[in-house]
Amino acid sequence: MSTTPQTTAAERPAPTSSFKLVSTLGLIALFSGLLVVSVFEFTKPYIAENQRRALEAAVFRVVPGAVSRQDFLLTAQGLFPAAEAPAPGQRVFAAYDAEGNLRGIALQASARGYADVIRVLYGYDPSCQCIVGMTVLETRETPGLGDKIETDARFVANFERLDARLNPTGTGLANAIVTVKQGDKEHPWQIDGITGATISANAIGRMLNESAGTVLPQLAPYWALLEGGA
Amino acid sequence: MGLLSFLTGLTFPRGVHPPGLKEDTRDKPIRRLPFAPRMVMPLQQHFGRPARPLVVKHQEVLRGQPIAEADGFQSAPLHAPVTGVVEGIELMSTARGPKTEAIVIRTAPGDSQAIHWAQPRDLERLNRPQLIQAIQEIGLVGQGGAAFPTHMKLSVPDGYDIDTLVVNGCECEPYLSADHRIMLEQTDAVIAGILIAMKALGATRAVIGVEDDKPDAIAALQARLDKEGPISVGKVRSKYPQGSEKMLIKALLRREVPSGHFPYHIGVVVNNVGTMAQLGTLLPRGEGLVERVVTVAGPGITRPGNYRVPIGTPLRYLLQHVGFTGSDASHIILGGPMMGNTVSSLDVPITKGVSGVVVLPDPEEQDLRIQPCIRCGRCVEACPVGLNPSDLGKLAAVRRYEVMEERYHLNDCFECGCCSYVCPSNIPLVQYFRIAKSLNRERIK
Amino acid sequence: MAGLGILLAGILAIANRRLYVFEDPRIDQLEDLLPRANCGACGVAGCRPFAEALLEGRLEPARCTVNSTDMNQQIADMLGVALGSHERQVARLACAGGSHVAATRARYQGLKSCRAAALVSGGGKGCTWGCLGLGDCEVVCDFDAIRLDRHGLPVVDPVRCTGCGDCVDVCPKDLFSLQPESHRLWVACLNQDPQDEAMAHCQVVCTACGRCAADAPEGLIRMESNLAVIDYAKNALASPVAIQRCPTGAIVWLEGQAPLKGSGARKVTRKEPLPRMEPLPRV
Amino acid sequence: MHADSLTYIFLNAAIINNFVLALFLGICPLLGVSGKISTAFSMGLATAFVMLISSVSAWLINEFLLHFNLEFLRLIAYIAVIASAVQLVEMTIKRFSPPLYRALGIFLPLITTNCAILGVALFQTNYEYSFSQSLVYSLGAGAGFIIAIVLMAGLREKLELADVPAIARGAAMSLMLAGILSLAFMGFAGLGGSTA
Amino acid sequence: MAANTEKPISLDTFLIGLWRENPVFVMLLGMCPVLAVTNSVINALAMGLATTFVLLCSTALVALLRRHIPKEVRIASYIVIIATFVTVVDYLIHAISLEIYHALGAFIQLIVANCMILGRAEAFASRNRVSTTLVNSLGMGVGFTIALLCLGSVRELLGAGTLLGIPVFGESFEPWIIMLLPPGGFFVLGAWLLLFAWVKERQLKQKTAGAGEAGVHAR
Amino acid sequence: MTPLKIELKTSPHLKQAGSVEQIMRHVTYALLPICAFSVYHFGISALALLITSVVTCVLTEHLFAKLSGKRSSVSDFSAVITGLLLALTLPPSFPLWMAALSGFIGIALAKVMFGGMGYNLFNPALVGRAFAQAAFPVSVSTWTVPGHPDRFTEFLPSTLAMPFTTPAPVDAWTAATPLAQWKFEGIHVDAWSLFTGMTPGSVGETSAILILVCGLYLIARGMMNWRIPAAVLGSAFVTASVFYWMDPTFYPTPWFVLLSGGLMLGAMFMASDMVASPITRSGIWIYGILIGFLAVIIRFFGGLPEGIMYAILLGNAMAPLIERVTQPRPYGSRKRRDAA
Ligand SMILES: Cc1cc2nc3c(=O)[nH]c(=O)nc-3n(C[C@H](O)[C@H](O)[C@H](O)COP(=O)(O)O)c2cc1C
Ligand SMILES: Cc1cc2nc3c(=O)[nH]c(=O)nc-3n(C[C@H](O)[C@H](O)[C@H](O)COP(=O)(O)O)c2cc1C
Ligand SMILES: Cc1cc2nc3c(=O)[nH]c(=O)nc-3n(C[C@H](O)[C@H](O)[C@H](O)COP(=O)(O)O)c2cc1C
Ligand SMILES: Cc1cc2nc3c(=O)[nH]c(=O)nc-3n(C[C@H](O)[C@H](O)[C@H](O)CO)c2cc1C
Ligand code: SF4
Ligand code: SF4
Ligand code: SF4
Ligand code: SF4
Ligand code: FES
Repeated sequence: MSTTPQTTAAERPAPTSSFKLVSTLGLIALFSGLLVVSVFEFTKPYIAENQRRALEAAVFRVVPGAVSRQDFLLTAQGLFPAAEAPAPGQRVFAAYDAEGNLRGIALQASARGYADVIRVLYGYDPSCQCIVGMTVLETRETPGLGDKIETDARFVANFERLDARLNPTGTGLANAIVTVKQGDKEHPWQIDGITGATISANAIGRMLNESAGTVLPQLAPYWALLEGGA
Repeated sequence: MGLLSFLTGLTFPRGVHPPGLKEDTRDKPIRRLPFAPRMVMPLQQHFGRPARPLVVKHQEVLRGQPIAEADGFQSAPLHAPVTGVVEGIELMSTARGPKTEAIVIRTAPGDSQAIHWAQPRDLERLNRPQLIQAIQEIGLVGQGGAAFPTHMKLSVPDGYDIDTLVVNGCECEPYLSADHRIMLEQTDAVIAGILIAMKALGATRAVIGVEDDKPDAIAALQARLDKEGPISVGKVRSKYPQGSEKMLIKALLRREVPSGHFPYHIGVVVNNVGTMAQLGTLLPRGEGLVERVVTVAGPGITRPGNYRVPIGTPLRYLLQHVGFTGSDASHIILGGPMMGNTVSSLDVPITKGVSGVVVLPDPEEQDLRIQPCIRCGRCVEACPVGLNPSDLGKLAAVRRYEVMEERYHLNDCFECGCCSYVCPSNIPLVQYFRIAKSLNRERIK
Repeated sequence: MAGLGILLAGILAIANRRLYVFEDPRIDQLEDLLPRANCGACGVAGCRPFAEALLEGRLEPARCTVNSTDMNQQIADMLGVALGSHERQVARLACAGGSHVAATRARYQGLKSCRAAALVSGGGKGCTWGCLGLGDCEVVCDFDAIRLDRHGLPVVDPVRCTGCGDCVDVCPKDLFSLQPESHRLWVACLNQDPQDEAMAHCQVVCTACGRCAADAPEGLIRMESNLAVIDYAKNALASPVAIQRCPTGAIVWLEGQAPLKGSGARKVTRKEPLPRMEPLPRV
Repeated sequence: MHADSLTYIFLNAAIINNFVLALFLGICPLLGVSGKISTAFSMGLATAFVMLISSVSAWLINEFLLHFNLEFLRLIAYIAVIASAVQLVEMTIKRFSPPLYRALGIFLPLITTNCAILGVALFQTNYEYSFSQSLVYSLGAGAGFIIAIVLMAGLREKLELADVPAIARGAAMSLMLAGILSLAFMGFAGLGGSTA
Repeated sequence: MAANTEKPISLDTFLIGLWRENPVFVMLLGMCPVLAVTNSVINALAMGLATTFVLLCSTALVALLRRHIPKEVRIASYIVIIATFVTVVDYLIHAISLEIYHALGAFIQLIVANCMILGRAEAFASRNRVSTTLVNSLGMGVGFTIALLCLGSVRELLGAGTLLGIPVFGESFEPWIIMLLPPGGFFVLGAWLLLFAWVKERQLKQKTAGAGEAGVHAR
Repeated sequence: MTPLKIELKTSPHLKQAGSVEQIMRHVTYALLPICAFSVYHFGISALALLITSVVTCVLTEHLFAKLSGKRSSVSDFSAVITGLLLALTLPPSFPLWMAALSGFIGIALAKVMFGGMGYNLFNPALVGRAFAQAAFPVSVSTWTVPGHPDRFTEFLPSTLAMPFTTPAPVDAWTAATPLAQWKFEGIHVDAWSLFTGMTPGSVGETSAILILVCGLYLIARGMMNWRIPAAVLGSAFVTASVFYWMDPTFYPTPWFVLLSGGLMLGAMFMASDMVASPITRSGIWIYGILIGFLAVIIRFFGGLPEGIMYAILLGNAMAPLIERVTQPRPYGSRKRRDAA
């Protein structure tokens, strides 16, 4: 017997034809495409509904008493209903109560916190010229610490009525919104901070100050538009 | 660099500062040791091939008479250290461990032990090959420790020019002071030897490197030397291992011997002052190498000093003569305490390369406990070669010997012991490296 | 959509085509059958190279001495080749001087390693040829085939020994050699000292008295440098006759559990180490 | 530093929110290919390179898909195109620079489907980065990956000589090392944005 | 070739993924999701289920098509198939719960890169019948999910003092926030591996102690 | 005639004085004045913290030595040092149970796991501290006023928190550290208080002068490599100076940077832990400079007021790489640069 084991031709697979390769893959891709499309189509309404509900829940949370909303875009050219905006810009959610009266607007703001950017939605009530609610949309702050900005009732209570009056000339806030050390709050435009999460709390103050200070003056001419939106 | 060495004295980077411990011996003149009743002359006392015996059992020999011839160029002959009778050629214990062949001579009692054999030559008339041959015939090998045959060292391969002969008078090992005494007592012989060696090498200058703890030796040498002459004295810092040839070359000449090369590759040859003294004394007279200066010292010795010891004297006889009782000492070291080897038997003879016998007491057991390396970095700060003994030691502990050689320059380690000396964790670094080297050598074979 | 799919498919098909490499799957299968000890006893650098060598027919399956015969047979069957034969080699130690019979002259302090000790003036054992008993061979054996007995003498388990030769390489006194299992007559000594000196150091030393040579068939054993030397070329002649009159039991017959000593051998009853020889500084 | 600035994007992906140690992307190679510094570095380079390719391809694909409202195909398209692109690159390197191929190429097939690669593509899409931002982001992520894997390899090489308890050797040790590294990297948290 | 490598269904087909070849603790596959999403039990569970779903669907499909897919394009086909099912899962979760969708983030899509799935497709599904494949994949999926739960429960318990959001240790428990942070993930997984290594070592010791001489054995 | 016992040993036969125990003992001595000052400063809470931490570390080390059947290395004092240093870096009001947990983690995770004494890749005390920082960020950044009149009679309320429970608030005692004051309130504490240590802060970090003196003692005894603290402090000073020069109104003075927070303690006693730092001379410089630089960068731009702990851990992580590229040039190998 030969000591060299024979390698028969049969063991080496013959290369498959290119056509077969392409067609197999093509078929698989086709199948995939169909599957994905159908699932996409199937889930689309649910997802949209989910997102809408989440958004509305947030808007209604920051503007107490609101039951419906209307989206606007604040662009360089001015404020437009979202659908008619000529250019991208900042979204302004106008919130209305059951009677269709404007209860306030909701705005997004963001700033860098401890770990990453914090994004919040806050509600502004033009009647009291104050911030009436705030909810955190996105945060990567330390669980159990930085996330006190949304879980700590005492901190959240700051935003029930946070003064955001414009200065007489209407170019900015009358009093800058700031976060102060826990227990040091003296004025209605101050935010009572969180010990141990100073950085996150400060970030909230900074972002509200910046957002309110820039957006509110720009919105001044459009309150009528917003009120009539519903 | 220049400024720094001006401030601190010529030296090499790193190294250690062990205590000198030479007070007991350095001021005592060299004295002669009596002849032992029985002498053992191993056929291999030098680096190279063993000598071939010229005598047979029961043959009578005269002191100084050749008893073994060199086996080719890479070997050195032996001369009878005493007048006596050959008892035989037998396997005898040596300091290295395995038994080797040796010529055993029973000393003739009462005989005058003058040198009876000589082959004087007119040195002026010899050309270089003849000079080299004459040096081989006197059986001279390096007295600094390695016992490298001097004629081999002085015959530089073609294509290399030697510009400098470095003479090694550092004697950086603690306890030892033989070279110190030689420089003081045999100054002329040293200088004569240097001139011969320079001639053999064709070197134009010589530098005698002496550590700054021997100011009297420096003064004695300088007194005999012409300021403008080709021979100068280089004062180097007292630091261990200043006496290693590579470190000395670095200190004196600011040159480095490339890794894996020898000093002659950079135009230098290094010889010990003892070797030079022997050369200067023996060669003109044509006598063979039959005795050498050995420092005997250490806490176990009652009469420490420098002795002129006939080659082949058994250690037992030497120790007995210097008043060694064995009561409080148990490490018997041939060479200095930093580089020397302990011996397992008092039957081993003093050979051509033994520069000292140091007897030390047993260290406390707890001092030997090995602890993990704490990476204190002392070894790295100490290694004169610039190795990383800490990593090498860890590699050795997990037996990664090839890595040690390939990536960590194991073969550049010359086992000076600085790293072990400083290690607070008592890691036997040098021992690790020896094992690694011996296994690597065998793997290549 | 499908167009996109086909486009991607095309790219992938081409890409995959290019990437295709053939490697004989049997190499993996063979490697699975091998012990993966990578010991090198088979003569190549490890189990995978051995598998390749098997496939190319360069080596026979039986060359793997670690594997069980069963497994090797499976390999042979798979490849359709003969198992091959290879006389098993095992490591043999040429020293019997444990601490109860061989004296120590100087105590060695340092790393527990024969290599290290041998470099320090030979290690301090009275007999400079003999085993230092610090167990480098035990450590180096990957197969746990060597154990030091209680006298510090290595004992080879012939079943576990794969004949890799690591112990042969590591022993600083060169006491190990690889021997075919059929070499049963064995001189367990390498001491070349003359009789008196040898006897002073060790009680089981070969004194080169010549009795074994006289009793054995002509030419099997001869005396050389104070030692009995067996000519294994004449191994067929060997029998336990040769060991009978050995006075020290340095020559043994290896069969069964413990090596067989001759009836004339001095009995060793001592169990504890010999006291250290203490040379006095007197001449 | 502004959160959209290129410098910040780079630093963020590289150290502040290190891709591997803070975002848990590419853990498999971190555990698997960090045995030797040299290999780890090659692996890191190769990965960084593939990240760059995949980031660019992903950006292009995304534009294309968005244009045709096909974003539901995004994942399939990403993975397919990235895989093919990498293979094309591999073949190109093999063809034109054998030394480079030997250094990096052997890692390429290994990397194609590790999460860090896909992660770069998906994250940049989620953040809606512009082309240049995507590019910088992928460079930062690559740098972060190299840093993590090379540090890890350095530590592991050193551990080879340590007296590590038997049960801790292997993956458990690597994970603990990664944990301590990630602990150390927490020091960079909030870098560049939060001074009073 | 494929025909004779088919294995019959046995309990082992299922169990192998649970313990002996557990994808997380033994094979160390798909580590990223394991570490990234296990800061709470619910996330771990969602991730485990999603992965199991993808694993089941894709290996079943591969097993079904195994005879029709040419060798050369098999990896590519597998990837496409897997990616398809991942996309499906992605949309499904998105539709089911926005919260979980956000919590798992990109890691759902990264299931594509989980080598476990490709590995199963290649090593098992391509050589076995659909039924066997399903059982094996289920075992693997369950093994993966259990591993995720092991991590998730420890991390949630120590990191928040809760299990599935329900407080366990009472009000005054001080959470170890590190457990919810990246280092905690590494440490907990490392600790589990240590635990298993320790148990294995114990078992081995008992075995060798009982069996006595084991004959020739290799390292 | 006494019998002679010949012993064999490899060279060298002489040995420099000094052992691992001795070094570690001296480090412990050098830390004791700092501990004493901290007890004077913060009272019995600090004392309890020191004792808890040391006891846990030593017990942990002993326990694992037992478990693995190794000789217990407790006698070499290294675990004591770890315990002391861990406690010295924690706030005085830190609950004892958390300190014990951190000590356990430090020794078990960062030392025993890697093979024990001499093999740890990271500074065990700092790994314990970093664990505490990440696990209990509130407790670890709650500071108390120094020199409170009741400090010798009363424990801080949080110190004795039951294991695993949330510590009671210590509002009545709280204060901000100089660094936090600068970072979050823009207040600069004067250099003299920093120098003498009459400020809030970690147990042992407050008195820069005492740390300096104790460190110099070790350096003088040759038990510590002076290059590491020199490099760390030097590089921190230079980095801080550059920023100060750029904007003196915003950045603190370099002196403030050197004297505040844990920089001095870290540089003197923690970065200098030779086990986790490079062993080569140039490597040591690079390592130290890197640590100093990172510490200042994290302080100035990071989320946390103090960065030395992370800087040292990062330095530890980089040590193997640094060491690798800074191996000494062996004698006679090709020269990197010509010897001048
Ligand atoms: C692991 C860890 C996570 C942290 N997370 C946050 C956080 O999410 N938000 C925050 O503001 N600070 C966070 N910090 C920062 C410290 O708590 C910081 O010291 C504190 O914000 C300073 O506030 P104080 O002045 O009230 O002590 C964290 C610190 C650590 C160590
Ligand atoms: C293998 C070997 C070859 C040597 N060849 C030479 C040589 O050719 N020329 C020379 O001058 N020295 C030669 N030497 C001698 C060394 O340079 C050195 O002087 C000798 O080894 C003793 O040095 P040491 O006491 O520093 O070890 C050689 C040494 C060895 C070990
Ligand atoms: C660590 C070390 C220390 C040495 N110390 C000396 C010494 O102090 N004196 C000396 O002459 N040779 C010393 N040598 C030997 C020299 O390197 C060199 O071999 C010798 O000087 C050559 O001279 P020789 O061949 O005449 O012996 C030392 C060698 C080493 C490796
Ligand atoms: C100067 C010096 C500084 C030390 N610093 C630390 C330290 O910061 N943390 C620590 O755990 N041990 C320290 N040690 C002790 C010792 O190195 C440590 O326990 C080892 O890291 C344990 O392997 C130090 C020792 C010395 C000599
Ligand atoms: S023995 Fe070798 S490694 Fe140690 S200091 Fe000397 S040369 Fe360096
Ligand atoms: S001297 Fe000893 S303890 Fe110090 S680094 Fe070197 S080997 Fe380690
Ligand atoms: S046989 Fe050799 S290696 Fe084994 S213990 Fe004896 S001397 Fe050592
Ligand atoms: S080391 Fe020696 S005893 Fe062990 S297997 Fe190899 S040959 Fe046999
Ligand atoms: S799961 Fe393997 S790299 Fe992330």
